[in-house]
Amino acid sequence: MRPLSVVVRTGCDFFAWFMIVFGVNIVIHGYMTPGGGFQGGAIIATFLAFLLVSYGGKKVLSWVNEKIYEFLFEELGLICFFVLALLGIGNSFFYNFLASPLGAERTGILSLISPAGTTVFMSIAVGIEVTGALSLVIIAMFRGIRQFSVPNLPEEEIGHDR
Amino acid sequence: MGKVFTGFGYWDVGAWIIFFVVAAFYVLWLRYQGRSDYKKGTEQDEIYWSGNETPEDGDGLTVPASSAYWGFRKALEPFYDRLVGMHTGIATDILGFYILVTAFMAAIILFV
Amino acid sequence: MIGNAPFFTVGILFMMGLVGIFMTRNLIKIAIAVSILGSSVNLFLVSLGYREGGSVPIHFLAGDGEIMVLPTPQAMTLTAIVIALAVTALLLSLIMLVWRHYGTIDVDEVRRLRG
Amino acid sequence: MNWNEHLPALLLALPLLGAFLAPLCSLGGKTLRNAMLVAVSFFTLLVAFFLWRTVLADGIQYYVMGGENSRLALPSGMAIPIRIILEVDALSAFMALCGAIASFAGALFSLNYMSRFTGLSRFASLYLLLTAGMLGMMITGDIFNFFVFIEVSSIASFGLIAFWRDRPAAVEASFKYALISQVGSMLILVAAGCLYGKYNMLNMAAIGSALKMGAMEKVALVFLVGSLAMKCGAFPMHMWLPDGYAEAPTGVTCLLVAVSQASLYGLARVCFSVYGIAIGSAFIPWMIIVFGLASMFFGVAMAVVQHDMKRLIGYHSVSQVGYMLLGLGVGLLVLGDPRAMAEFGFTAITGGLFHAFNYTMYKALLFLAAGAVYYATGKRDLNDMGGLARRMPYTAVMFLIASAAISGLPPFNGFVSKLFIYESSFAVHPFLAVVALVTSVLTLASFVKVFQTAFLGPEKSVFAGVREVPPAMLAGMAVLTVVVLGLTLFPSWSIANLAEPAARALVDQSGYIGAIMGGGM
Repeated sequence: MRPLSVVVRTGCDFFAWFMIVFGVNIVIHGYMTPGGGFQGGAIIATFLAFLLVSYGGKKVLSWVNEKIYEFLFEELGLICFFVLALLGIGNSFFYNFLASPLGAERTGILSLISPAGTTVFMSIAVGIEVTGALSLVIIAMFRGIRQFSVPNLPEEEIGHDR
Repeated sequence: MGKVFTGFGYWDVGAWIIFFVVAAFYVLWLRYQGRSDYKKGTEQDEIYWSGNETPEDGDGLTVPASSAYWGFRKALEPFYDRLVGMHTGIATDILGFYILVTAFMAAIILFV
Repeated sequence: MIGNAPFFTVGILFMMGLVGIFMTRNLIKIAIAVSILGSSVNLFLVSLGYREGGSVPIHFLAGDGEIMVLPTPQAMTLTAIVIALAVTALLLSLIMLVWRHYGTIDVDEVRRLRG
Repeated sequence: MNWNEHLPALLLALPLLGAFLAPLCSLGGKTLRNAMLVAVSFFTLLVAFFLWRTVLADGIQYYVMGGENSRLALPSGMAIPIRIILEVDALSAFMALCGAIASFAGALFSLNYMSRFTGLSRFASLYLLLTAGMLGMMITGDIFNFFVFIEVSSIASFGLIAFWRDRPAAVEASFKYALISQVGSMLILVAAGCLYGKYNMLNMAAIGSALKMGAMEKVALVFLVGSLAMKCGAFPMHMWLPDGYAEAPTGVTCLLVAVSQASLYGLARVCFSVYGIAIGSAFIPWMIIVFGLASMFFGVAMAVVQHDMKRLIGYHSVSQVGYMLLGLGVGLLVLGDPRAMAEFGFTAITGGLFHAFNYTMYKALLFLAAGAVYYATGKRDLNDMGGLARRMPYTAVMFLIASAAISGLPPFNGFVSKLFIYESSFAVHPFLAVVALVTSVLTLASFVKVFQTAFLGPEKSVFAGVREVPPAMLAGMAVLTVVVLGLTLFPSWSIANLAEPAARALVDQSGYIGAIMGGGM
């Protein structure tokens, strides 16, 4: 598989980090805007796709540490989601105990959080989880391609297009 | 143990089990009668392989499963060829049967 | 009549997806046809919630409009899209494994399990 | 805040939590992960048992997910329930109990069975996700939530069927199941969309109370019945089932048997509780009866000529599902007229449901025994098996009990439920009972073939080194054998406490609706 041209690779390399910022923005404002945990997580996961385009499989697969995606992102997201759902068990499973009806006065710590209550934190937890899950999917499917086709990648980089 | 009324008759497990126990005792008693001149471990235990020598490993003796009901399979040859032929194993055929059945049901229920 | 326009599109897309599965022998095209089917069902779900002159179903963004579009079909479509992504990723990975084991992705040749 | 109130939510939360924690536990080593898998499935079984007892004691339990309190189905000033409500009546609790038993036996079995393979943290999490999806399908009261749980259990079963990804057959079986299951789920989503579009309600009880038969309802009914019958393995759409069951690891197949029971429950719930008497023309009941008859006869006709052990048992599950479809179809046919219902309709439904419970138990036991033979001898083809009874006595005895139960030999539980189905389908039309009897004879024929070729017969030198399977696998099989023998020895208790309340709950549509809509039926 011939690598893309230099312009594309440097562009991707440059934009990779901004995708994370854009994705996190969508996740954070998820409870109000049409975005949310899943869409934001999917955008953050494109960070890895950009790196694969700009640096090629060998370098990225040796650099990336799947344990981080699996435990720091997926497990953390899932357990936060589950604990948030469990905290409201007093009333019922998945009860939104931080929310308040429209226009109600919110005092103290509650005034910092939006009236949407736990849906804010749940969409962030889903965002974290989906980031880890989709990054693992990208790595697994990329590794699936390379497993049996020997890449005829030239070792050094040529400055111009071929 | 329990009598179950099945709308038309009764079903009682206890009666069946007692019947099987009595039948088992009767069969075992019959088998115990046996022929007195039989001695264990002698050449009387040899398998009679209709004259020629018995294959010593079990492989030669067992009836393979594929020929267990060869008569049934041969007798219903036309039925089985069509039935096994229907199971082609192609993914789109499997899906095709499902779509055909759903379309048939929708057509009948909507237009009849 | 124009109100039913989205439902005609759903019908056409659904037929395209369904016929697409049977017209092709390439497994990847079958996976694409299945995702077309999925997107047509998503369009069907979203267009269910439409209300004449309705506005965004979020309270303080909706402004003073009394009628709001129904939010439930949008949530249903969101879940259906998430599920469609998971199933498509799994189908494509299975096709990769079929290619590795069978050396072909022709649907008529992948039939060791038959009878 | 007594725990009885939160049992339905706990029944789903436990396996889900187990699935999330599986990778973490596998960090702590193999024994911790195995212990977690068995512990979570055992506690799920306990919760299912307590839920069943609570439902028997004080009627339908419903649980509003996320409501002020878990019993507030209609918040003040609302005419229709808006949140996702788990509604557990006697039928859901009955099916959840039988699913949880199969899941616990499968978990016990796959401890040793899977010990030689890698990637077992993924296996444990997918296994518990499949259990959570199956139990969710059985107790949810919301039609879109039912679709979500069908997808959760389908995607988990795609992954588990293709778990041994270096076996080409497993990958092919999983792809075929994934293709047909995804198209079926899209049709279920269209049906849910149709019902939501017409009534703006997603709760099954609410739809059931407002339902009047029209074109949209007919389309929704056909799509639901078609795709749920496909996921149960009804005849023309069954071809994925023997492949999927034969290629999956045996512990998973034991659970897949219960998952197909969950879609049978879904079919019964849609036909009886959502549509009920409003089903109008007798076309759908006769269609289910025809599915039953075709699955019965053609399933066992295919099974008799198979010579791969697990594929043979897979085809038998197609034919056994035919019995249950026949029982439910006969019950649905006469749901309208009370005299026929009292005479044989109710017996048919009780027989169908009791057969569902028996079937899950002895079919899971058959698959586990076939897996034990595969684990010990490494062979699946019946042609090169023989004389295993001497080396594997326990597996042989349990396989004998299970095959006697499946072929309906008198003292066993299979016979009791088949007797119910024979007598009630005979009253509708003698031909139905004739097909059922012929199928039972062919089932006995094929299991005599399997037992004779695999276990009896002379000793084979190639199996000299075969030893009995490790204790965890025997424990898994023993759990199911105890349940099968329990059902055999105490049929009157099990029918009075298990099958009859479930049948009454299924027939009593107004009770199901009244629990949610506040008795407004």
